[in-house]
Amino acid sequence: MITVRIPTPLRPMTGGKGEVEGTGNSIGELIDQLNVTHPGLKDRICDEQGEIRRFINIYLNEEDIRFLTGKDTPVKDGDEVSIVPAIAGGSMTKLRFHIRFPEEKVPEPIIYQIGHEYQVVTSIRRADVRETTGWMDVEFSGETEEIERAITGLRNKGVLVDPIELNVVE
Amino acid sequence: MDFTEEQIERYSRQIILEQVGGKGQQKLSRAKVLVVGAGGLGSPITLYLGAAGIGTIGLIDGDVVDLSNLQRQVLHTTPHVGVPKVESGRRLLEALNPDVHVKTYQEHINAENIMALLANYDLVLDGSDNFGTRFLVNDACFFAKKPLISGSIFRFEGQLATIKPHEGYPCYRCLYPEPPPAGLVPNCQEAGVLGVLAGTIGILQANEAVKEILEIGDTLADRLLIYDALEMKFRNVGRPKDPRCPLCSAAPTITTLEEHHVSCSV
Amino acid sequence: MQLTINGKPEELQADTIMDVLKHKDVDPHMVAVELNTQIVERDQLETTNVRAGDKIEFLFYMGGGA
Amino acid sequence: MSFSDEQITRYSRHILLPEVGGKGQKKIAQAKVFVVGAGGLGSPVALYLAAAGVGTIGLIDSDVVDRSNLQRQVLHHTPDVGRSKVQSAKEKIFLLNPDVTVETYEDRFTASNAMDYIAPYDVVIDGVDTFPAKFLINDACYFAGKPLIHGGILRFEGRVFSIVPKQSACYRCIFNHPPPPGLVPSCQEAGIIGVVAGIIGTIQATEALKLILGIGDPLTDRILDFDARKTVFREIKTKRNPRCPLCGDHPDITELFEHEHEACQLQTPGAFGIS
Repeated sequence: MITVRIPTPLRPMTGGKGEVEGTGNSIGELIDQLNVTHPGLKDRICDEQGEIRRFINIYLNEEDIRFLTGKDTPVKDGDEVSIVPAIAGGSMTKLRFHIRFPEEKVPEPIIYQIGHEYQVVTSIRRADVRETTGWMDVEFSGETEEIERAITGLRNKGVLVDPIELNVVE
Repeated sequence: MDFTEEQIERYSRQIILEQVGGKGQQKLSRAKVLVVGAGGLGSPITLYLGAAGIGTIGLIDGDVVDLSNLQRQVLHTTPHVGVPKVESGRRLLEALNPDVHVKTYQEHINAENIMALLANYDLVLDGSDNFGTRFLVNDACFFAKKPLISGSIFRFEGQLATIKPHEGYPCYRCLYPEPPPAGLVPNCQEAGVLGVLAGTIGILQANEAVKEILEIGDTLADRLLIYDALEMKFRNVGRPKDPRCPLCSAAPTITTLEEHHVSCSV
Repeated sequence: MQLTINGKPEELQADTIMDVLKHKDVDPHMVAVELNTQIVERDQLETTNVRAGDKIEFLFYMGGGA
Repeated sequence: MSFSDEQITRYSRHILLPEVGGKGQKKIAQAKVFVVGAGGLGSPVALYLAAAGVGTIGLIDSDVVDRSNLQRQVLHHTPDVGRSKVQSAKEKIFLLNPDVTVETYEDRFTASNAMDYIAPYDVVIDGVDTFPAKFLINDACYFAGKPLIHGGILRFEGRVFSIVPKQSACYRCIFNHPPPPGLVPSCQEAGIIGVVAGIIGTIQATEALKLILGIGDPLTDRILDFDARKTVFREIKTKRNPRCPLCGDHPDITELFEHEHEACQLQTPGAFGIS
């Protein structure tokens, strides 16, 4: 068995685990095998041509495989492989949406509910809510995928959601 | 350079160290360091370098203090929400240690202003929060032949390296040749960071800066330190010079400063 | 024989932990000694034998904080 | 307990971490952490725990701020020289985060008051600079059953590990008792590089937050030693010592006591050739 260290950004594919085990005779085989046990992992590590992405480094026992024989670098039982992507800092996405409420939804604290149901922070930038109609410009911060889930959740509650601008990255 | 009695008292705990001494304290007092970003990493970097008596600290950041910064950016305080970060930082550093000359630049660092800025400093610490700036600072430091201490954080994980290609060591592009393309950038797809992680990585950057200035110890010039705060494990991986590096190899493809604009696509 | 001392492999001749301490010029009162993750009591340093492959850690006192 | 909009914004970077979330932030807001010593280790510990929104931080220290502290004790500023450390610390914490309740005790931590002081708290952090105090904190936490985050620093080196009484190795499992007086520089005479205090202190704060949140692998039964000159962290695995005088099978320590304090004198820095 080969021990593979998974960095934080790829842990959603390993059920949150920071260390998984894999098999194979080379780094390339190991990645293919890992993709069977943890679907989606290979797409994050390799590009469309199957080459390791340039902002991800793989280390075999602390040595960068780019300076060994790349994906063909042989591996054996007991080896430790680390996947180390470039990390930039502690940033996150901010997205703004224009939200319109149908009459029957106006009395409900929908934005509050969304903030509690999903891992997003909501910030109301502009709003006009009256007895029978209402709209708000709301900024969502959080992971892109979680924001998307929150937006789907909003639409399922019967409100109309339109993006205001593509995105704002802090 | 003469120290006053007050200064000798202030720095006594480090002057007493054989590897520092009066001579080392003079080196610290004469050093000029530029800190890119007055945020999560910039806060502990400047606090500890300021306390140690670094002569000149340049602080560049175009942002104002936001309430969501205060979970980790301990250089700023609640009454300073809305105040430019460099201004808030300057006030605190001057209260901490009036010996330190704090120079502030309330602007975003870019390809136009970076070379002129670097000319005034001996050493650069990168505490920026995006890949565009990170690669720009690396390239500019290479052209200006200035040592760079690079730190980055993400959720529970941190990375740290000393970059000195002008002394024969690898640069940041030897490690990662180019920034990730839009849409695949971890920093855009995920969010959140353990506040205190910024503290540990930033202070480790300050430690490397102190060692560079004092010319003591083993540096991180040929390795990358990786920290996992959840597991509480520190690991080193080797960081060789890339003979095909687009920047610092014998046949570079990057010969002038270029700016990468890395953004997220939805 | 080969021992691992503070994480580094070292080649030295020693029968007991005390021999190792003497070889490394460490005053036994300044350290706690760990042999293969088990603390060795100070009164047993001279009677605890070491064997090839043993892992020994010296933990020096570190009392500061303020 | 629910958070205001301002608090949600303030803690958003934590709330957005799946390992923390709103539930975890509530645990942090309800937690009570006792920090013994408002100095080199206590400064970063208090700053980062306060920034994180720890509900109550207890700080005990009988000292006033000395100019020679400012090189590393970043909670205190130059105008604070001569003022009570806990007061100075309380003011800085309030400016950083008014959500945090700071309980200050301008007192020495002794065998007669230790149990009363730590009783209301969930986690204890060692930020003291003498061996007798380090052993006293260890023993008190054992008797009170409180988790302790130990920290120690000397010159360019630092050490940190966590202790869960009766479950993981305690300080006495490793070091039975303090070193003979005069052998190991225990106080300021040896010098300290400021960043070491910062690094060890922030790791202590990280361990405290992990304990409060119940996430990650705690630094129990392993000791983390840091060498700032090499920037190397060494992990030493350990386990409970059956012969430990405190938590072993046949303990001889059954009540709190204080080891004798040794006199501590700083050599005058003037002797170090400063021109």
